[in-house]
Amino acid sequence: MVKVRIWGGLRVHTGGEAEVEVDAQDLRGVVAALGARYPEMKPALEGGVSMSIDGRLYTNRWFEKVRPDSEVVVLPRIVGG
Amino acid sequence: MPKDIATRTFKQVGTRPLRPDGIEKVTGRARFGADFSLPGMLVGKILRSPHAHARILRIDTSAAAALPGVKAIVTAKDFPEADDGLHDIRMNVMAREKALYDGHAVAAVAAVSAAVAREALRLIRVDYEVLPHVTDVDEAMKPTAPILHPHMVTAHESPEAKRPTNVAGKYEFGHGDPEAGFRKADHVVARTFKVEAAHQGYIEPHACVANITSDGQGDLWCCTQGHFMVRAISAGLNGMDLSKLRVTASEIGGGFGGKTTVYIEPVAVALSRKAGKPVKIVMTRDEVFRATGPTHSASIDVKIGATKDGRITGAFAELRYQGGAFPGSLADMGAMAAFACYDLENVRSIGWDVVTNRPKLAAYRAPSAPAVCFAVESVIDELARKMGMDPIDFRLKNAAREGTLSSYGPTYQAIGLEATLRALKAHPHYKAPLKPGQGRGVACGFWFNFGGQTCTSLNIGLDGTVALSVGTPDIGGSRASMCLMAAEELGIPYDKVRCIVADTASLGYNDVTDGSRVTFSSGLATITAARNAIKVMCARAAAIWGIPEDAVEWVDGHARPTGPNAGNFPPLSLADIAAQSHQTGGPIAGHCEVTAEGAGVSFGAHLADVEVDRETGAVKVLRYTVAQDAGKAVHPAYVEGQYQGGAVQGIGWALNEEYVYGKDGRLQNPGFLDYRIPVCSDLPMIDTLILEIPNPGHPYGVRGVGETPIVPPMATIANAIASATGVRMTHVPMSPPRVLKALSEA
Amino acid sequence: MRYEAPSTVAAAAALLAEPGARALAGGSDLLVQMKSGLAEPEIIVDLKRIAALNGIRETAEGFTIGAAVSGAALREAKALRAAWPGLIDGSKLIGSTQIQGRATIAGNLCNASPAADSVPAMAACGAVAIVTGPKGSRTVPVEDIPTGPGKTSLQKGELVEAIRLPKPAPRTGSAYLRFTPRTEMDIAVASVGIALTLDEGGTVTAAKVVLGAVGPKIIIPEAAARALIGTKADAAALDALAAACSAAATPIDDKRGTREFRQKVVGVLARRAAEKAIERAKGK
Amino acid sequence: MALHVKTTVNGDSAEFLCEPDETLLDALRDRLGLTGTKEGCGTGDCGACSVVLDGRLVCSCLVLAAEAEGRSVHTVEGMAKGEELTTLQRKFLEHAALQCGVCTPGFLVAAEALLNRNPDPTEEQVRYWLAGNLCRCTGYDKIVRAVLDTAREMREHAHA
Repeated sequence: MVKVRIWGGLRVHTGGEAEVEVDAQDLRGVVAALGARYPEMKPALEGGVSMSIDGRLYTNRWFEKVRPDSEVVVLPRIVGG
Repeated sequence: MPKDIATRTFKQVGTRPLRPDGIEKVTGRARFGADFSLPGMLVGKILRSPHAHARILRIDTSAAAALPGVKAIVTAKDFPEADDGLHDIRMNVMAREKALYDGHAVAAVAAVSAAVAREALRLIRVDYEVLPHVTDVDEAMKPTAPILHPHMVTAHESPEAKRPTNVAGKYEFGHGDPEAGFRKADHVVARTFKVEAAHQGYIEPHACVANITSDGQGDLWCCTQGHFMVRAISAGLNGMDLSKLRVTASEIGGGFGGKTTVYIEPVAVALSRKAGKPVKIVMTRDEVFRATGPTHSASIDVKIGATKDGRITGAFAELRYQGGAFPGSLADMGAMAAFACYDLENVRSIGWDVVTNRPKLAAYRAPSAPAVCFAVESVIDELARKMGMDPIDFRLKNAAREGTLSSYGPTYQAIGLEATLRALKAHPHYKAPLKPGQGRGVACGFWFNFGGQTCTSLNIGLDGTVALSVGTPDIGGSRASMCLMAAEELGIPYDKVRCIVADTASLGYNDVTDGSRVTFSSGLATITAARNAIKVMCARAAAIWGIPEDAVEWVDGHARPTGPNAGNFPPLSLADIAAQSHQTGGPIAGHCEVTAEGAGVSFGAHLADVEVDRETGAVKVLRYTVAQDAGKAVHPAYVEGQYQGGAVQGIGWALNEEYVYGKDGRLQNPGFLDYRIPVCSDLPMIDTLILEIPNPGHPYGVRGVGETPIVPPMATIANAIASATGVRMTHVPMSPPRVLKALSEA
Repeated sequence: MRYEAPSTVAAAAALLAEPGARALAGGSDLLVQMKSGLAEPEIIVDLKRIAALNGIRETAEGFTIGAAVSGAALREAKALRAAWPGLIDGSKLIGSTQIQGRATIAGNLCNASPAADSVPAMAACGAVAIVTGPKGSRTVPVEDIPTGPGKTSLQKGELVEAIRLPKPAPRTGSAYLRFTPRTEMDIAVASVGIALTLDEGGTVTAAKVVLGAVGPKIIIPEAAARALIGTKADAAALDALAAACSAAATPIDDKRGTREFRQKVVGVLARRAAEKAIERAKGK
Repeated sequence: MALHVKTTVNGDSAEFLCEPDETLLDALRDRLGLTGTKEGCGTGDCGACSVVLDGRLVCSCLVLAAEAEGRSVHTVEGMAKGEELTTLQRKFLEHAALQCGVCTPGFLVAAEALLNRNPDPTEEQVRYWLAGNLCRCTGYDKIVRAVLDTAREMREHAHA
């Protein structure tokens, strides 16, 4: 299990929880687990999110590993100019 | 972190060679978007709504179609709806049921000349039902506001809020309890700020040439920050197969985020296919201002409390951003960036994404961060003044550092904010004397930066020179940086490498040139491609020598035998190996396809001296210094250029740049005369301090540098004005009428 | 549409009498208007091929500036610059270096923008326009040419052939100041042209104060001139001047500035312009 | 009705047909294929279309093509002689005075016109002369340095 911190806007779907625990080995697993538990969160997750693992930002990597002690944060998709 | 980054000495990276595209650009031979032509080419022009908000009842193109010389006309009907994720952009490229802003495209023609095309536009009759409009963000949020999209509800908001609204989304970040933090504070400052929308203001208007045949194949040339993105959207909107549309990026005359999307390209494709001829569309400046992406405009509340010894106890910000007629004002990014510079126990930021009757927002350099930085850094400055603390010391005391839990969620790795602030404090500028009427301001800023999908190909010629193909348009000298990194890695001279931006058929997909990503991502891919080519060359040398591949190493541009059993062979240079390549297994190339991650966040701090004319409200910038962490400056002259250019764009926004809408919802200043970007005589030299705190996510330690420089200037100038006058400006731009009004009310 | 480049003033006047004809001097307004669709002339009458309109003539009475003389050429005319520096202050602010290479003060006058930079300067210096038309020539004070935004008192077929300025009386100084948000490339938000003459003791004996961009056309407030005349332009007189200018201004709110701002700033500019004119009158 | 215009461009005689309302900029680009001169605004506000017409720096977007009859036009294409760049062009490269480069032709033509007139301009003179040329990438710093350095080198060569 890994603790996943989610941004405020999505907390409306978790009953206000800022951090939830999911069973996942990589970023794809994190997204899948969140979507399965909170179907209303799915559109936001599928619309594209960025993820941070231990302070490093990922935008497109399904297979990046997460460990039980990883700091995982789900963020809106980072954009740039 | 690769062990060698911090200690590695570079031979070429960090030098300042001339750029490979330089001579073309100083002789007028470089071909920008509008410089392409094809035989038999038609001129395309677009009819735009004069109304801010209107239902389109009927479009009658019959008279235009009958005009001799008109070869094709398209309207929204030519871009049928599909469930393909392109809904908003399809509607922005060509208005459907409603025109949503002054300048929204409603029809387009292709004709034998510009004059005929213009005449044809006049002959297209559009019946509008004019609707009430709204262009201000606070007005648009009111329950009584005209609604742009009847089906829009607020995303990420509790179910009871689900009624038609202009509020597309709510985003919230932070940790702790700001209210509890304020109770612990000795000083609390709360203010509301307004920031008007700015335009990227690239000098080159959007331009493209499409040449599409009736079977849905063809070519598109255009000025863009991302030709793969142009291909995806243009093919998507026209129902074409991706691979049948080849897009070639021309030289690009500035973008700053404004060319990360499409406006005219799908229209040119549609017209060309319909007309059976090449079609060129070039926007006028008026169209650029009315119809392409400016930034959000914003209304922001900030409240920060601190103890008298200078420790921030609580911080709160609420951001209301309008991003034009479609969701995506980037209030989410703004809310994330709001307090990213600080190590805070109690922090919350809320962002509201709002739609109004204005053109759809496009990214502009660190999109969303400058406005909120203006608000937050103004309050930080006011607090420092209140407690009599040096503004840099106050920031240092609360600065985010490695291990800080950021306000937006992740815990920071190694970051350069403290070093940047210290460098600025040690700079002679910080201690230089000021005259009466002058003031000095400081502010710091943050941007995320990212990597993204990247594909690079490096081909070694028989003569030992290198042709490098990247898929990221060069917007500010990146080809020079790519050549430097390839040369460094291969151990050959810089001028033995030529870098080009390859078309969409010649390379795998590349994300857009944005997010300060190119030197980082394409650089990483170039280094990897070079390393892959080196592997091939080592294998060839091993075969030539008849020794195992792992007994060959690459040093200073040569393959050398290494290890106890390798034998004693004279080293083979890259040119030696290349010259024999046709006999040793064929062409030598290195490729890299990667999703680059680990771009590393970026911090900068700016320092400005200004003089305020108290009788007219005019603000003159006397001196300006930028300090920013570059990770590693590959070509320092172009890093300085990014710092200087970004700072000056920020200064322009701070002082004069704004979208002015009339009561009729029409843009009042769609030209460079009244949309006032800084001119040469407005400015001093811009001093730069490049810090190099290596990014562990890049083989050379590179961090993106392009965006962060626009983040601090508005706050820096505001703080300098406060220092000069004692008056706190809360509305950007701080134009003379606003400054004079604030002075007279003080 | 036709393009004509006559070689005489008479031929130009005849062409301008035709329907839809527009005079082209520097073109820096006309071409912009054509591009935006504001002007759709049927005949463009290029005045620059008329030799008589291309020079600056100095006589004992004054200076005659041909309608086709560019701002850049005007700045290079040393005697004119020495006599009426206020005129040059105004003309050189019309646009960039590039615009200076084309734009003319006669064109600036006939374009009739309330914010035209050279017009308050010309009017303060006592300039008159030589107007030629089908019925011959007449002389008109420049302040009587524009009648409102984009409108002039010129009759069909008439053109401004030249601008004429007198020789300044001894100890005369002139200046023009405008306010713009940027240092260059802007339209005046408020502006003031001043010309004044001192006696040997430094008392102002004559003054003309002209305000730009604070009304539908230039404003010449008598009270402003009266505030200076008979004084040594001391602080009290300058304050009175500023107050008179602010009071006379009738500006609007628009994208370039607020009413309140223009009213305030026009007074500030008047004071500063007067100080500059006085320095010049004193030969500093 | 199309007009037949005979003119001189960069020292060579040139002729073209144009519409009466066609600008010199459009004629240079579309009739003569000289696309080095750029259109940034079409209203004289950005300087990207700067050319020298009979010795005067102008915006070619505000000149009718027909006005070029019998006159002499100098554009960015007329600066380098064969392989040899002018000092100004070289200094723009050495100082990294361009990023995207679309404003560069206009800046070069304008700065050359300044240096022809004033071989020793101050920084302020350079800044005001070039105020009609907009650059959005560089913040002008390196452009001003390149022009000042060109003036310095040209003066040194003149004295040598």
